[in-house]
Amino acid sequence: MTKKFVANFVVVENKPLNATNFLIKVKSDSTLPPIFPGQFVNVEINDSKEIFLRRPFSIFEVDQKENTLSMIVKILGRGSKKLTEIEPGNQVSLVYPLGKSFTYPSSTDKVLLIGGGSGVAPMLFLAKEAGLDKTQVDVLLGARTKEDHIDVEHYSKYAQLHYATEDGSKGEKGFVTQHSVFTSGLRKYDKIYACGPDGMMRAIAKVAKAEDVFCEVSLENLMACGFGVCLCCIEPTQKGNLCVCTDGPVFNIKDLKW
Amino acid sequence: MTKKFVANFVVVENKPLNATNFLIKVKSDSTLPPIFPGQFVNVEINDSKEIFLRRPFSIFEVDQKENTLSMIVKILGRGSKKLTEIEPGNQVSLVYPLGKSFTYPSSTDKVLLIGGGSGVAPMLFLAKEAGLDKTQVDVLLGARTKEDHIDVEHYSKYAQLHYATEDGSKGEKGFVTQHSVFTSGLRKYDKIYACGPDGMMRAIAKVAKAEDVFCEVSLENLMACGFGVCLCCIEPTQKGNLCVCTDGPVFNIKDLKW
Amino acid sequence: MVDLKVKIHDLEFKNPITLASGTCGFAREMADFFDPSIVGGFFLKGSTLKNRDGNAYPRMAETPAGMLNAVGLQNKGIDYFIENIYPEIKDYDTQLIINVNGSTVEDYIALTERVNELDKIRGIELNISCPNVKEGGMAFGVSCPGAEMVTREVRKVYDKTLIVKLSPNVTDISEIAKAVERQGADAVSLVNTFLGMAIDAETRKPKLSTITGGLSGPAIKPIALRMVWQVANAVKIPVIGMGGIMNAADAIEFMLAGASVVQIGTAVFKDPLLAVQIIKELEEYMDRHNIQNVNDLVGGLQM
Amino acid sequence: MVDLKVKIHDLEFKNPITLASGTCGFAREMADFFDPSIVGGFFLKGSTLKNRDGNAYPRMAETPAGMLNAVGLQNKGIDYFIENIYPEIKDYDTQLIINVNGSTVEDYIALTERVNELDKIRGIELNISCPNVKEGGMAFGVSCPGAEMVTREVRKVYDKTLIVKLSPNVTDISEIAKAVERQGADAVSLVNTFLGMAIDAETRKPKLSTITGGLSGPAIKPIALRMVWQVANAVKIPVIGMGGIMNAADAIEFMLAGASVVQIGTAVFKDPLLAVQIIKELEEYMDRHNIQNVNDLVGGLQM
Ligand SMILES: Cc1cc2nc3c(=O)[nH]c(=O)nc-3n(C[C@H](O)[C@H](O)[C@H](O)COP(=O)(O)OP(=O)(O)OC[C@H]3O[C@@H](n4cnc5c(N)ncnc54)[C@H](O)[C@@H]3O)c2cc1C
Ligand SMILES: Cc1cc2nc3c(=O)[nH]c(=O)nc-3n(C[C@H](O)[C@H](O)[C@H](O)COP(=O)(O)OP(=O)(O)OC[C@H]3O[C@@H](n4cnc5c(N)ncnc54)[C@H](O)[C@@H]3O)c2cc1C
Ligand SMILES: Cc1cc2nc3c(=O)[nH]c(=O)nc-3n(C[C@H](O)[C@H](O)[C@H](O)COP(=O)(O)O)c2cc1C
Ligand SMILES: Cc1cc2nc3c(=O)[nH]c(=O)nc-3n(C[C@H](O)[C@H](O)[C@H](O)COP(=O)(O)O)c2cc1C
Ligand code: FES
Ligand code: FES
Repeated sequence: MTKKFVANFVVVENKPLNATNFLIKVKSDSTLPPIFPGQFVNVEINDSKEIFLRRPFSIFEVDQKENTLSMIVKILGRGSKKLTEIEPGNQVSLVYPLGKSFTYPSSTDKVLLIGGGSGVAPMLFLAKEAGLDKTQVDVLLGARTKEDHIDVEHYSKYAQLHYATEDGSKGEKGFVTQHSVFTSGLRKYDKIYACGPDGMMRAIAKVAKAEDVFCEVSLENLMACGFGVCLCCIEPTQKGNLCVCTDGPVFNIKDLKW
Repeated sequence: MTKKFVANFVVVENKPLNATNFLIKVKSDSTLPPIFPGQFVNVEINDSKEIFLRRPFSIFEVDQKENTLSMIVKILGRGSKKLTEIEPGNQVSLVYPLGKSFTYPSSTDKVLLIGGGSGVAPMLFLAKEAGLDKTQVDVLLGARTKEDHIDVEHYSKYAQLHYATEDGSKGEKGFVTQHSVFTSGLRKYDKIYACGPDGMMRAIAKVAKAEDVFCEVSLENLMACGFGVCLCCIEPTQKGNLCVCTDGPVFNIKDLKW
Repeated sequence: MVDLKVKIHDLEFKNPITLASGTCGFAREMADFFDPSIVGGFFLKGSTLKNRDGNAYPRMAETPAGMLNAVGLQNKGIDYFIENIYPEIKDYDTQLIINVNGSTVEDYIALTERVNELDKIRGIELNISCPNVKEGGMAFGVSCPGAEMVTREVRKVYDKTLIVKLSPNVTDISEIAKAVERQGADAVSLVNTFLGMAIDAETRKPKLSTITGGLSGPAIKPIALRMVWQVANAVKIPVIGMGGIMNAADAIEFMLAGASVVQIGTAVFKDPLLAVQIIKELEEYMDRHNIQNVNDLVGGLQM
Repeated sequence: MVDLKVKIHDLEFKNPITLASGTCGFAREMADFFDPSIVGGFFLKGSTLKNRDGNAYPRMAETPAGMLNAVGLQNKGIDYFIENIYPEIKDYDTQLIINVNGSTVEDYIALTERVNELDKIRGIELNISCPNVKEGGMAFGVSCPGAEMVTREVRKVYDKTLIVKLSPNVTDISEIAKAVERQGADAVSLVNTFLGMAIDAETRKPKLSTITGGLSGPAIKPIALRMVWQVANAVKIPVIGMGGIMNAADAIEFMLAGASVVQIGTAVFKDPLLAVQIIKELEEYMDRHNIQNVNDLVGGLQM
């Protein structure tokens, strides 16, 4: 049992990162509880006739001094679109903090973090929070083209950044699983973390499993509540159907049926 | 059969007239059809989870050169509230022009126009459009207090303005039907027009009937469509149940069952 | 160019987008907004044998994503229609279907016989499902024997296209559909409104003069869609689907579930031009999905 | 201070605001948000005799002002509940009612007998209305004989408060309510979800793995309210009302229609603190309307 909250935040920043991704930073007027990489918030979409339920987004950055947290929102459908139109000064209601976080690496671990699409957010959060030297941390980001990548250069103080694009316009050409960092063998890593499209995570999991490397992935699926009561967000696992919102979203690939 | 339209207008002005009334002016990018006093528009309320149907508002002023029309919106419930929050530059969809207009006075008529609450709008529109000399037109406006009256002094070029307030803070004290213009006998008028709260109009109609003076009132009730297909907006009349939206909103009191 | 033509028994629709009974008046009200020949057809406002004043005001209440109505089949009776309205609309180049209502089987029969005289009305929609009045026949519409009886008797006197409109206020709508199919209905249309209620918490009074009324609009769409799907799987006659259609995607969903024709109802109140817009978007959808003939969409749900 | 206490047979509720089955987990999930002793009670997630994995993903679809679910009574079975969950929640100072589901009468009886052992569970809600699985008993819930039979048999083995949860997917819900009243039910609760369906027009596939699912949320409120009103007028036992309650006004409307207790369901997903808020606003409403005892609201619709 961890205390969870429903609260109004004020939007303090909403800036486009590229054509479809926005960084939205919100501020609370009270102290935030501890929040860990992998956890998410469930956001109420204001003033939309079409949207009934909240929408879940991973937490990207937290500033415990400023009581702010931010998320990277990719426009997928109606709710995410509407959310990216919110203006600074407006209020937004969050249910938070939700879900289990990634297992933190130990201080001597070498880790690989792989992010695709909006899965970049929790990977960068983890890179920053892991407390490791940047030489211990490889971050591999995949996207379709240069334009689909967002600018994360300032994370180079926490990690070594690698890029893959399907058209070769930034970093190596191909999927993340074709990137030299990935293909040169996963055994050199103590822990691998991934967040992104299902197909990407499955491909990563397959290799990690074959090479027997610890690997956690963060799943996304359709959620109604986000806190474990509706049982809509299930993932079939070795332990039966588990809720992505409370038993996850982070899962060790050993537990999945992939 | 008159052509009716569904079109997006741009809000060009939204200004508070007092604590609860707002003047909202909207502009079309094409020529407006002829519009007459007593007619109304059915407005879509944007971005509100709670509101499903449009909301009807009388047309207050029309500028055929600028392709603008305006309405006076009083905050009554959720829809009117939301509408008064709309910002200039935003779009709003109108179905228009709806309903029958007042019978125009003939050029020698002496007329009395009585408005209460948001019923002021069509009365002032009629005063302006009637094409009479201001000496032929008495406009009597009622409200609870001075603060509830809106500033209409610029209409003194079309009519002689008289005020009633329940607390006596502006004009004569009491209801419009207690005002000297009204109590000094209605027979001096050829036509009386009224728009306002039901009780006010019924009180006026009673006297007008007794004194056998031509009298038209503009009714408000709950509408779903606004153009005569749903049959929700009925008023029981001597001719059976009639639709306020198409057979009205203007009715001769002789036809009503009041 | 995609082919939008659909046929329900003898009725040819130039496209499957029509307007629902009670929400498009007698078609001429819609002609103030658009050329009636654009749409597939109009299901005219419910008619009864004699003049009906309908229920007292208030007759409507807004609800979450929908509305309740308690109009109660206000209409001037079939004679008035024939003399005053029919001449004005009969030359619209589209299908005009009359919505027939009674409180006894004799009413339905008498009304049908009158309608039979009208050349340009090539089909009737037998409303056995209006929840707001006895004359709406819901007593017939919620039981199989009732539905069978009225369909059988009307069928005896009517050779043109007979569509029976079903009530959703039943345990098993496909049983009712099968019952009217057995008695010779050429098609079924569904759904009519759901019996609902609204209360004003502050005044503690019902919002409708009749306490209960009929719920329509997007709120009911998921239930209506399920019923259309169930009925389409249960009968061989064509199904006309409706209930909360607000846009082209909704209309397409009903067709995928098995509706050959769809009716736009309450949405017309919000956007009188919606049917015209949906026809355009349906064509675009078919282009995008490489569907030549709209009949290929019907029942095309992939499982 | 207003008096919010209500009694349903032997069950004392400190206030009439409770949480609906399947939308508040096993109460402990809600304890992450608020002190469980604040609310009147929790209707726990539907339990079956044995472990059930539930239906395949996807299990939910958003709809206009509502949602469809096809969870399919996923739960670890009654033994797991008794051993692992009950000890953790049994000392919550509120009513805990277990929601009992079976596919046969024997299942219902066996489950009831197990529940009977639990001191702190003083009532059961017999779910004969889950539309998503056979084990949800909807086969019982949509016919009078079925509903009577299961109620009668369970009544024989259970002395504490027996609430029967009714399906709205029926022609006449008050008939079913009367049937279970005759067999000794202490109260009825309604409504469960409406059977609905959603299709993705672009992929042409159903949105739920099970094709159809249960519709809940504000969309269904007008129908649910009508049913509560009809049932409250048909039976003498107390009625527990639900279906789309989103705020205090909605809760009050259900009480005015005749519900002694209300359940908040889907709205909890949007606002886990809603029940707490509604209790506050209910008190304010009663103050404003000069109502001392909440029971005076029940059935207080003015006509
Ligand atoms: C734990 C978690 C963390 C997430 N973190 C982020 C994040 O950091 N940034 C981000 O941009 N997005 C994130 N998402 C995804 C985000 O929740 C969805 O993009 C959003 O809910 C889509 O809402 P919408 O209204 O825009 O789309 P809709 O209009 O509701 O749907 C558009 C289409 O996408 C499908 N869809 C919507 N959501 C999902 C989903 N979760 N899984 C599969 N299909 C879906 C719908 O079925 C539909 O076909 C996360 C999801 C989860 C569960
Ligand atoms: C022909 C016509 C012309 C109108 N002209 C104007 C105008 O110029 N300016 C203006 O401010 N208003 C005008 N109105 C009234 C306006 O339409 C309502 O105030 C508005 O629809 C209320 O919407 P809401 O969402 O704010 O209220 P809601 O939240 O929907 O309702 C609040 C309460 O008011 C009641 N209510 C709402 N509308 C009406 C109504 N029309 N009759 C009786 N009770 C009602 C509701 O039942 C509810 O109890 C006009 C109405 C009509 C029919
Ligand atoms: C105001 C109103 C009046 C209606 N009148 C009739 C009618 O006369 N005859 C009929 O068969 N259906 C009538 N209906 C039902 C509609 O034709 C349609 O079946 C129902 O509204 C569901 O579709 P929708 O959700 O698209 O509106 C009426 C509906 C409304 C809202
Ligand atoms: C996700 C979900 C799961 C549900 N599970 C159950 C259940 O296990 N047992 C039950 O009796 N009702 C169940 N219900 C029905 C609710 O208890 C309630 O009857 C219904 O949702 C209507 O109320 P609402 O509109 O307030 O949600 C469930 C509803 C939802 C949305
Ligand atoms: S979203 Fe409700 S249990 Fe996970
Ligand atoms: S509002 Fe529909 S007929 Fe008048």
